[in-house]
Amino acid sequence: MISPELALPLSLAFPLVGFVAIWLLDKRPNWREAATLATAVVLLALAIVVFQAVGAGARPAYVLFEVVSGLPIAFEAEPLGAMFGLVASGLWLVNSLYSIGYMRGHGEKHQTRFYMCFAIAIAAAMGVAYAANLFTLFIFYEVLTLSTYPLVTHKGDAKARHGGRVYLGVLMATSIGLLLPAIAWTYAIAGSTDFAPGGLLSAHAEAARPVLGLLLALYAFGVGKAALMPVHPWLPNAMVAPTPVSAFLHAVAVVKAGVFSILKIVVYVFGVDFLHETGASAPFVWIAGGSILLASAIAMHKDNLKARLAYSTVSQLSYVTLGAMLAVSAGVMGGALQIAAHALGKMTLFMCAGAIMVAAHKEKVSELRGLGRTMPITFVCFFIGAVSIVGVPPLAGSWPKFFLMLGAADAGQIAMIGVLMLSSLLNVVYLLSIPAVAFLKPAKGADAPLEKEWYAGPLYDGRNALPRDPVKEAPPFCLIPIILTATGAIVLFFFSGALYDYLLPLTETGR
Amino acid sequence: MPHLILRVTTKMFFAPILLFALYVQFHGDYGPGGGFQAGVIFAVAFILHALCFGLEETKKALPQRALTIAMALGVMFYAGTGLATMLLGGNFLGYDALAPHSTHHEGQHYGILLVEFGVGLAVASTMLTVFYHFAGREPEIDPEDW
Amino acid sequence: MNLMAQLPVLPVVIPFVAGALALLLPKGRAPWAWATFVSWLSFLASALLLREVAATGPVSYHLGDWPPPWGIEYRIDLANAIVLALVSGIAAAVAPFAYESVRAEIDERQSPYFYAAFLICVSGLLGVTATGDAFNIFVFLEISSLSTYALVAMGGRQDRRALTAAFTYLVMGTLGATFFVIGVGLLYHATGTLNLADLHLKLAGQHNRVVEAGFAFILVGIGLKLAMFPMHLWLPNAYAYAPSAVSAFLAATATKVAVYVLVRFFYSVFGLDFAFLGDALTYVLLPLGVAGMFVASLIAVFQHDVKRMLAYSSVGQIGYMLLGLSFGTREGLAAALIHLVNHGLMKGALFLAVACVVYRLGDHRCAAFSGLARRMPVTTWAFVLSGLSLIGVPGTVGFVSKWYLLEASFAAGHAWAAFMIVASSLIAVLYVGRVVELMLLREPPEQGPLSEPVKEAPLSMLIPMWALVAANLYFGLRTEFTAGFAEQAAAALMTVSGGR
Amino acid sequence: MIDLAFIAERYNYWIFIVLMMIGVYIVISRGNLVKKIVGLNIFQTSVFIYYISIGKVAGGTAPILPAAYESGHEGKGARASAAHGESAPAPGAASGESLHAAPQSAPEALPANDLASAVAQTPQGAGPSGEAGLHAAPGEAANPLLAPPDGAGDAASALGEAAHKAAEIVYSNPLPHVLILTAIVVGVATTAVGLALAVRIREAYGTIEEDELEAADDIAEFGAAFGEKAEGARA
Repeated sequence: MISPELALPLSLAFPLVGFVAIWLLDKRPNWREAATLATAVVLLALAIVVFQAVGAGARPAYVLFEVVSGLPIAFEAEPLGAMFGLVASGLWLVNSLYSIGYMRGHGEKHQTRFYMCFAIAIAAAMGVAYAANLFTLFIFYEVLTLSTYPLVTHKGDAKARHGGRVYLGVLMATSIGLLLPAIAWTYAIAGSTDFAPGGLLSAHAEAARPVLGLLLALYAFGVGKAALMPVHPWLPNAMVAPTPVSAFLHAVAVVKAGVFSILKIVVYVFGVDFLHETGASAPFVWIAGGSILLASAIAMHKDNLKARLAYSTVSQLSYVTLGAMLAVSAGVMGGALQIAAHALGKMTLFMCAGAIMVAAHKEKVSELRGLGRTMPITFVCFFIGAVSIVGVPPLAGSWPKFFLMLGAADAGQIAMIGVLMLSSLLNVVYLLSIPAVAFLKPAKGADAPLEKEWYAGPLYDGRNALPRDPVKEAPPFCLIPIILTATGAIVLFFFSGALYDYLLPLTETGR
Repeated sequence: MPHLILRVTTKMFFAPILLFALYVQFHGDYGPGGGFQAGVIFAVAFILHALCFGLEETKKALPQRALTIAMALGVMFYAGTGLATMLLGGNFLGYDALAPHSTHHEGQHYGILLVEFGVGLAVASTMLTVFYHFAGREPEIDPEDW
Repeated sequence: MNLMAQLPVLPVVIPFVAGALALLLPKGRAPWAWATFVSWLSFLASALLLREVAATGPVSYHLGDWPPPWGIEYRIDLANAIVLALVSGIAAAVAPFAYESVRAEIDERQSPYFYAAFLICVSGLLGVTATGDAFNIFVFLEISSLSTYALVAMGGRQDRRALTAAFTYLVMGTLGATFFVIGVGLLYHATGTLNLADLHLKLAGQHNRVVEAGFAFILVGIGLKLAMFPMHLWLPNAYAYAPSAVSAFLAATATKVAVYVLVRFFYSVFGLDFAFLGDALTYVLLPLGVAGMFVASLIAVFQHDVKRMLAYSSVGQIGYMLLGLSFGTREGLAAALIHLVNHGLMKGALFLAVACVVYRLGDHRCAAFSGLARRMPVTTWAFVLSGLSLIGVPGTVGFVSKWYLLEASFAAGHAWAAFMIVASSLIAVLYVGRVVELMLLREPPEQGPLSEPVKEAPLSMLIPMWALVAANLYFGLRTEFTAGFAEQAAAALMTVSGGR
Repeated sequence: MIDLAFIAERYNYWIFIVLMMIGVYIVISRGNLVKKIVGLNIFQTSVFIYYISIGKVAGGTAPILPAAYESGHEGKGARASAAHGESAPAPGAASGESLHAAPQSAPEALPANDLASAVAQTPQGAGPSGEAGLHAAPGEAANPLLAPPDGAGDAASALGEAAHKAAEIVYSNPLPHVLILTAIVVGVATTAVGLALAVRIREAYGTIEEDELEAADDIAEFGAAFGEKAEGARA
């Protein structure tokens, strides 16, 4: 068994090995994909080693070197980071499987570049997860932004360019324009950027107090990846990317890295108690609450399936921000659990959307009528994912909501309980309506005869531009990951207690 | 030929001007003078020549290539003296290293002479180069235009 | 001859002598090979010097064995050792690069003159940096400027606008140098000495009009030379139309040396006790630095010509250095020095990448960059990486600069300045991003002269370019040579100037 | 109350300022490139006048040894030393004392190669020998060496006497002349380069009037700009 001290740096280095391997195997797709999967498996194993070690109370650490005096690139695994690392690496494995099915099914170009960028991105996500200080976190945060830019603009057409521009523009603008000065300011106040249990700034309360609200605002909006309104536009715009990328953005790494950073900053930089005592975070509770409701409302208007899911993500991620900003331990716990639960749920939804695209070439909710009968597995999984996000037991999504409401009550923000309830209702409307349309409404309209024709007549008449298959379930490479995550969403419900215990040090150190 | 007088006068003056330039050059060690002034005067002789006999004639006597070499050599003399003093164990342009056993800093004389010679050479050739280039761009002055 | 003892003067003297020799070489490969060899020698000497200064402290060298303050002193402390290493290092990278580039852009008969001018320019810049004598600074400044005018004008074969650009540069540069020399004259008037260290001693406690006027003249004169906004108007055209290799060298060194001179005069000569300096910092340098950061960067966004865009970006980046200086604190000074070095590295790499494009496509307008990733991937990635450095992405030198600047602004209590810095970095995202998007996501032009298939630039250009890119990345992560030395240098300068 | 005498006796500075302003004005206002260079030259010349002004000592002569003292190296050495030593700031100098301080500090700051005695024996290539900036060193270096030779010996007493005689004459400060000679060289070089550029511009554009040059560039750019815009739109 490999030691956790070694596993930590290896889990950062190994994706880079995979990167080189993918590069070298450019001309042999099968081997290239095998390299991707092998990397993912090894990475998951390493993440599990770290996760277990942290659960046993160890804090594996690794210092790379000091960049600027007082600012080392250093890593240290703690419960939150270890959990995020595990979620990210686990879902990356699933996502890699799915990518293979999707990319081949879609016949995408530049697949080597695609997998190479993925490898870099996951390395960056692991870096964010294990970062021991703000400085390291920022470095990997930026690497994550840059390495996903080619993924978002993968298609290279005008729409992709526009989407990529917004993606890069918003993320760079917030990170350089707000997050970087915030970190520098923190450094100027505290003389260090290390994550400290109980809060780095709370140890320098006198200097920090006058600017606390401002700093918190800089962090909250500076971590653009957390998609707190109004810095969310990058997320819907990134929808031009291929579906595996969307899944990666929404569930595996990018937004998760954002909300993870927010949680980590609140817990380890500000300190929950310090925030609670000063009340600096109260306005952000409202901003997060507003973000939850507004994004849900927008999601209801979206007919494009992926766009609807994107706004759903904006809404769901604000739960994490909300939990952090409540500045009570139950809120933080709820936020942390939401990271894992939402990852599984949203991953399922996105992969289903991708499967629908691969199999039926449908992108709009209104086009899905009756599709549930031809793609039952996909839509059953979609249903499970949706229910999990709505927060119905026995699915993973119910626990975070429970803790968040508990936290809202603890923090005296009773209104937020209402917000959460309303949000659940809205979720029902915009998410559950999708499988409902697919299963319950009969296929009709312009598409219907065509479908029949596909079943009856010759599949491809030569005049049609696209060779069309009859609609059936997506290829197994697509389907298996979906089933995996949907099952995961159920399983997590029952193991949330274990996860709660695991994350307990997070809130206790604050006390 | 109406400009015969000019030509004859030029011929008469040419050598004395050069001589004067050399005087200014080598007297620079003791009195007013030095490489820059000498170089300019030296160049003036040739410029006068070119004005009266035409640029082509002057270029025959002192081709551009020679000037380029002289320019480089001038700098080399200057910097070379400095390098030589460094090689002899002194500092850059530390002339005393040229005559280390002298009791009255003989090296200073050698050094200043060498350096000034370099400067004179460089200045004279640069001046002439500038003149050649400017004058060379216009058509030759026709004898009828005098 | 004790080589180590002669070290302070070697980086200056070697290219000076070699420049004259280059004039005598036949056209073709010889002048280039000679210039390359010499610039490497000079870099070696500078590097050794930096090592020695870092180990044993400032080195003083008495030219002609005349002791200061009467003789000319070459005084190398960490501040100028760093700049010496930067200038000679950039020269050592540009010289090998220049062969192909120059062959394509300049009449071959001029090549000995080109390399002679190049070496003299290097020598002049190094001289400005190394010398400890105010008037000597002027002389070397003019030696480098004169050769620069000639070098810029050599771009006239490609684009006649190089000639007018060189002329404008000449007029502005001469005005600047003359202002500087008036300032030096006034200081000499007030103190009777020209040695910088001696000037500092004699100026202590003097607060009269003569000294103040001298200060103002020097500030304006050097401000012209370093393209301080709004005295930058000569720079964009000069950089845009000069031969590409020259643009790269100048952008990375010329203005940096001028910034160094400003630092030297502010902190080593006048010192923070000189009350007028504080006012100048707060009311002149700070607003002009910030204005330059924004105005020049914004102009850069709207340029159709990548070289001009980078030139305007340079003006903006100089704003950062001035901002750092204007805090009047040790952190600010360190940040300015760090950015001075780092900006040299990134702009050098960027201009070299553009030079590769010009070499293959003969054009430096945006259109030539369209779809470049397919046609010249190695060059494209060099541009992308150094562009990221210009923006200030972590892992690159640009980030280190930004970090120190931010830290300095917070430490100086100018939190707003920090936001100015990041806001103007975002403008850099715009202009760099525009070109990067063109290169990565567009198709190559389908018709016209730019559509012809091109190969990657030759290795002799790629290697030096990537050496600079690698420096961008390496010094972005390991900063003991840049930030470490700059911090020490800033601390030493602050001690001299009586600041905190 | 305006002290007219105060203003009038500083006429050299007024000349400097007026010439400087004229020069800068010409550079800025004239569109003709050659006229710009002329303006630049006037501007630079004004600086020369300023430098020479500050080297002038009231009642001082040029730093050339009168024939009466021309009795060999020794005399000349003394001449050089005296010349530098007695140099004083021009009237109106803000702080004369700093210059005067230099001589006093000379004895304790003896040069490494024992120049204090050397000065009496070797001519120190005074003012005129200065050529390039590097070269300013000797002239400058000689500055403080006014002290009568303190090296003992039979020669020394004779030397001291000669030096003493020489010291009675007041000389102007030669250092500014040295500096200005260097500046002149730089100025000449700048003018040459500028004129060369003007010639090349005339060949390339057919004019040296700034307005016409700009117009020519604009026309060229507009023609290109049209294409460039199209390319920009495509890009």
